[in-house]
Amino acid sequence: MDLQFGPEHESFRAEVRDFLGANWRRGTDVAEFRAKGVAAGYLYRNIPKRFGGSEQPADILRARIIAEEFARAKAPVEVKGNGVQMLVPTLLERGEAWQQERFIAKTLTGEYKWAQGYSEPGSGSDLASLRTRGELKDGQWVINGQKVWTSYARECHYMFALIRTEPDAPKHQGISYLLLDLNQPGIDIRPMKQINGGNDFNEVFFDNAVTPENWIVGKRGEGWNVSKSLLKHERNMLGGVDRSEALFNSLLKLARRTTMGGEPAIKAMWVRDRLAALKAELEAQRYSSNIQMTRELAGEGGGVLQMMNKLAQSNYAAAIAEAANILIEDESLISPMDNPRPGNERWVNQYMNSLAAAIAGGTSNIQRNIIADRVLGLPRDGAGA
Amino acid sequence: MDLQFGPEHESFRAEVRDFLGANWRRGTDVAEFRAKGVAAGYLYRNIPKRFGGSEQPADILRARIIAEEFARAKAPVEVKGNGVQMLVPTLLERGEAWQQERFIAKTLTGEYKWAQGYSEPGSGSDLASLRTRGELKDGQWVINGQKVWTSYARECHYMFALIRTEPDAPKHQGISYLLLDLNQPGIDIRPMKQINGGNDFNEVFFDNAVTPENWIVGKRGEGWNVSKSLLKHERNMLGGVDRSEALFNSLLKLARRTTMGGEPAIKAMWVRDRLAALKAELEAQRYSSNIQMTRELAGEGGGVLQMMNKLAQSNYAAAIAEAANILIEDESLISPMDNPRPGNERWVNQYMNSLAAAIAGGTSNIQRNIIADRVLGLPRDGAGA
Amino acid sequence: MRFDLDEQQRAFQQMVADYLETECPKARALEAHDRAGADLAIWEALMELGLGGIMVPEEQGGLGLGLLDLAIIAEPIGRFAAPGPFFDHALATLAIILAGSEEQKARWLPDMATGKLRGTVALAEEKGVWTAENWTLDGEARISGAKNHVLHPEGAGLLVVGLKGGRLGVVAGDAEGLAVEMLPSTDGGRQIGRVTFSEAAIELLPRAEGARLVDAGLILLAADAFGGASACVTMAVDYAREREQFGKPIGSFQAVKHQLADMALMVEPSVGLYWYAAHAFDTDPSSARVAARLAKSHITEVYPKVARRMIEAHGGIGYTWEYGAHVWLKRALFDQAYLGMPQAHRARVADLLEW
Amino acid sequence: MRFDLDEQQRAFQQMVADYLETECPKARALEAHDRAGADLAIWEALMELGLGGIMVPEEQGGLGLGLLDLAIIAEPIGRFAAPGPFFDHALATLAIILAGSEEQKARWLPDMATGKLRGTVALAEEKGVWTAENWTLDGEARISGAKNHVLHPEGAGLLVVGLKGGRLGVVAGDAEGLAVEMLPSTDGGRQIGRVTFSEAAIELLPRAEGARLVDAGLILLAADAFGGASACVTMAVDYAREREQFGKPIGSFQAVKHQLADMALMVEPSVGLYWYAAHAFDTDPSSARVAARLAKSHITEVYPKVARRMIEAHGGIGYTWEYGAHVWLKRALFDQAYLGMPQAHRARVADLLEW
Repeated sequence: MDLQFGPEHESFRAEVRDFLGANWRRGTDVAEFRAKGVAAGYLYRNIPKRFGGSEQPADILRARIIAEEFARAKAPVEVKGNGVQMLVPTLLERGEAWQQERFIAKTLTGEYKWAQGYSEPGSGSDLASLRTRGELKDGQWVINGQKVWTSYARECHYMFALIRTEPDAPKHQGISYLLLDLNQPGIDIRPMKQINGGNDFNEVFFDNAVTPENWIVGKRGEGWNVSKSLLKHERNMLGGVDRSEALFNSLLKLARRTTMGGEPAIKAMWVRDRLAALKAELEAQRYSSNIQMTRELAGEGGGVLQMMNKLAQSNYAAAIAEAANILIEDESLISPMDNPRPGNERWVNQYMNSLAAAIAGGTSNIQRNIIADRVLGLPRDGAGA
Repeated sequence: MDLQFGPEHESFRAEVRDFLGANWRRGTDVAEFRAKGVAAGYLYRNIPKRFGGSEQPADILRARIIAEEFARAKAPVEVKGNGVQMLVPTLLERGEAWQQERFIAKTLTGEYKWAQGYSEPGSGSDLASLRTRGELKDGQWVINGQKVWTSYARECHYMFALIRTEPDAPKHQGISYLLLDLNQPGIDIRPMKQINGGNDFNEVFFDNAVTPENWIVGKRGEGWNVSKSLLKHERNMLGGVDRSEALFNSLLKLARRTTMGGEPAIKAMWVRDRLAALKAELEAQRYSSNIQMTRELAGEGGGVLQMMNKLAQSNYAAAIAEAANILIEDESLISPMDNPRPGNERWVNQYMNSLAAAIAGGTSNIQRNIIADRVLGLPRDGAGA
Repeated sequence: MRFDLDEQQRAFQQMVADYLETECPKARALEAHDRAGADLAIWEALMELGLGGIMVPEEQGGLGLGLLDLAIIAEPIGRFAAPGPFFDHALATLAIILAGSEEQKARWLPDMATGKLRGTVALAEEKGVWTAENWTLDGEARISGAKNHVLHPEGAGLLVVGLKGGRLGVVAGDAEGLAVEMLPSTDGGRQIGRVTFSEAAIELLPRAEGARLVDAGLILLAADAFGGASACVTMAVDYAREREQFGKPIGSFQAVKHQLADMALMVEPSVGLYWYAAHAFDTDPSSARVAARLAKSHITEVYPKVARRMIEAHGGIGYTWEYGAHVWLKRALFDQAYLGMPQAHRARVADLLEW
Repeated sequence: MRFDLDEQQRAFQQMVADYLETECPKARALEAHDRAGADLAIWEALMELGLGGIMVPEEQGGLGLGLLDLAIIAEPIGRFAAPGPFFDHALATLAIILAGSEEQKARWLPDMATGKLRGTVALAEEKGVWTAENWTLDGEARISGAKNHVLHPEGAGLLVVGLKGGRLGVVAGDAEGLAVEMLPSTDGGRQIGRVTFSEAAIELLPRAEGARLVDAGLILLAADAFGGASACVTMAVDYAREREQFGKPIGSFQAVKHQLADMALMVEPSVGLYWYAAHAFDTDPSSARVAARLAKSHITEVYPKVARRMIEAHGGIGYTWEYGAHVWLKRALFDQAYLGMPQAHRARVADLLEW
């Protein structure tokens, strides 16, 4: 076990720091800075140069160093969102040459923003039962139906979507992966308000919406498989320990700052006990993440632990929420919604958010199915809710 | 709501007290005392006089008063065990006249002791899959197979058992309810040691064991239904709050008596918090039991709450065990087994026993199935483990 | 012995439940979260049904019943998450009943029974300070200071204020020197404000029944919470029976069934806790102090847990504002925090039982 | 950066696991519960494999490796619930390594590395008093007093005794004035006695490394507990795949699957806690104090929970003595209580982190 970065990587770290010192300060033009970051080989490392990436050999340690140093300097990294994180890898793997040319570069710069069109009102955990239909008519797909849980759809230019194009095929084989322009009369986007008052999600209605015949990734009926690689990427995205660590640190601050019965909460034995227990869980997550990284570095794959990340993290967020709720006592009576500068009651929001974590990206029950089937090798029983 | 016993019942209580004062002191002959208790109408109240009962009209309040007063005087009540609690009600409901004559009276006095022969090694939660076979040959049943979890079989004279007599019928319809004499060469009883060192349970092996053709309760193939009423009785037996109350009181005593870090454990805030939480659960069980009693009194049936007793109580026993385990700290290192006068380490035994409660008489998962299906009316899915 | 509601109580409770089922469907409970300001209409209708007078003596136009009769009405109000000042008005009314002089009762109770005069209670001071023993505001004819988390103070005709030593006093809603700052409330069905008194005129109630008033409040919150928690079980079960995935209702998947069974087990057996506490309040006040705290701490701790699981059981739809499941989660947070957290009440139980 | 065992460590761990799979099947682990007296045979065999010398310096015939190398061996020993004095001998050996003079090392370590000389540790005093700061026994050449929960004291060649101020001393197993009272042990694989010293001769170790010795003990218990807890998951999973009810393996019922998934989630991600603590012990002792307590408190708290669930998952058979599942439950109770309960270590973590 060697928890230090080796000398080669430490000199790389120095190089990154120099670059940041020279090129980034608050107010720097972000697009220009990103272009320099690509040229230096720090951003879009796994993307070919011809599409605007820096095409570097895979090196998880360098990637982590870059992440650490950019975060320390508060410098912008890659554009966030479904386009860069989900569509681009898919196009690189499965897209036709013209699709790659047309979409990747502008997605990387943030010029094209993408919405994800997967979930439907009747298709949650059983995603493959989706019913939004696409029919090929006069050289274009005509699409009718509805998607839900579409994040930031109102700010997006395009959507990648799973659409049922082969209604007579078995359910997994009747789906195609289509790209489409959201700015057309056949599409109606309606925001969905969340229980915490936010409205990042949308419903998207398709009423004879259209997209060209060749805006399809993979062949007709292959959409389910095309999307599978995306789900894998998404699960990776959720693997880090940053969120849990931020939650723990906030809770610790809360316990230091707030009082219970006139005494600082942090001095109460049960608060200390709870915090130490949560600290242990946090460290367990951290080391698990380190083990996963090490194993990916060694080409062994993240393995068992990787499949547990999501559930461990959503359980953790719920445990933090519950502890905070006890600490803030009656401050939870005040809503943080529409409140520009909430005090401790901001934890009411986290209380709600921690539920979203348990629901989003596959419910906790789906995660348990995955652990039972893939990690423990228990016999499958057809399906699970 | 009226939590007092009415004047009629209070005078009944006085009468019971007088009876106990006159007839019971330590050392009194138990059989004689029981006979007097029957004659006075206090014991075996729901059993006809011709079988040795006192044949009283159903009166749950009187029954409770009797239970309370006998407990207070530490006087013996009805004989305990499967015979009185499970076989006798079954015989009264389904037995033939000669079976009732022959078996009931001597079971009530404790002269006949009965073992229950239900579970088999391959048939736990799926009891109806049992395989011990009975074949009718020359006017008697010839039985081969094995039963497990047979409590106190070595002290019993007879067994009531579920035996597969119709191998070609569907599984629930192929079972008969047979009575048999345990004292015969074809039966081998082997004690099963439990994890806490006790050995109340046994395996019973049948190697061409026999029983007369007419020692069957109900018709051939009706055994499953005959036993169903027993299961219902068993669940009733488990309904009281006495066990939970005794556990709570012991835990409270432990907390008063033991120290943690040099201070009385009961003075630690978290101990007080835990105890008060357990107290609330205990009271919830008590009131639920009172509600059930009231509703049975009103002929409404114990309903929803009744089906939750078992799981509530086994969860409670586990929660008590966990709390005690924390309080005794390193005293749990010492085994209470083979220790005639254990100290706090007796709680190690309770820690084990609380597991038995979760396993015995249908596992917790079976209880959850029952709640989901019968209380919540969720759609059945064929089966459940 | 009879440990159950009697026919009349059941009928009364059912009547309120039937009324609310029609008049306060989920959409109505949700509406209170959509717009600022108190929804008084349901409360007014409940007053017309006579619910303002349950505990008011007959000579002041009420029914002269006990807290149990009131609490079993609080249960369906919680079940339907009915918005409005039911709880605070009931508590203010009870304060007059418990602590007022005959003259004061005659002056206020008839109008409070009908809802013509609406009251509220001002109890909380610092963070976590709710109970009568800890109140610090004081004064004989005028008071100065502030009370937090006052329910529906705007438009209230009178405020019952908790004072030092567990005493209670009444400040008129339109008194000079009384200022209200409304705050956004987590539970949109219960509007909250901070009330400041600057030499405001106060009329004392002769009996120092503050502690007993808090006991009653705890029991009413426990009843509300029981109603809400059992509604959560029902909502989750109903959804699981309807919602299909993989070609069958999700309620037929064993894991879901067991989660729902565990929820039911958390909730159903706790009904007796609030019944008993209310009964003890009516018949044996000294034992009610513990019973009220056991009921409030247990049931209001269960309620948010069950509400969370209910939302989880719905998947994404449960997380949408429009679906309205969050109304119960937020009411659960309210019931849990109002009048003090479970931990505080359990600590008090341990003291009262002389552990 | 590399957060994982290296090839050599994996091979070493695997070698021990393979050995124990053959030599310490469940029946053997159970045997220790069936008869009084320590099962030394497995320990002796492990010593022959060289496991006594892992941390012993090369000049005294050992491998000169770190606590991480020792802890990853403690894991399979816990997994197979191997009975015997592995833990106590390892700790006694480490005490000499950490605190002994060169002469003392040369005198004792070569024989301890081979197992020819067996050591144990005497640390506990009053109920719950385990840590070096709280030891009260004292003396320069002779000591009087008692130590509780001494592992396998009968036949031990030397006892390392924890003294006031975190100092350590060595009492010969056959010293005059040393009396052993054996007590029935919950974990039959670890025999326990109370040791009384009456003016017994003691030889002090020059460095007061008691606190560090306890850190190492916590880490070794955490490793044992991780091995045991993961064995519980495996046993439950294996049983669920084999056992059929209603015509299919119970492991295909979704509720059972989810219970097993939750068990796995409780256990698997905690491996890094003990790795890191052991690594910190070897490379950055000051940070090991916290890490050791996080590992011990977390993993040994999970272990009994998982062991209970494992037995429950077996139904009745799990409750039989002969099946042997209880061996892990009892070992779990041992690992949790020995050297102090999770609560005590978490309280210390809070202090150390200056919360």
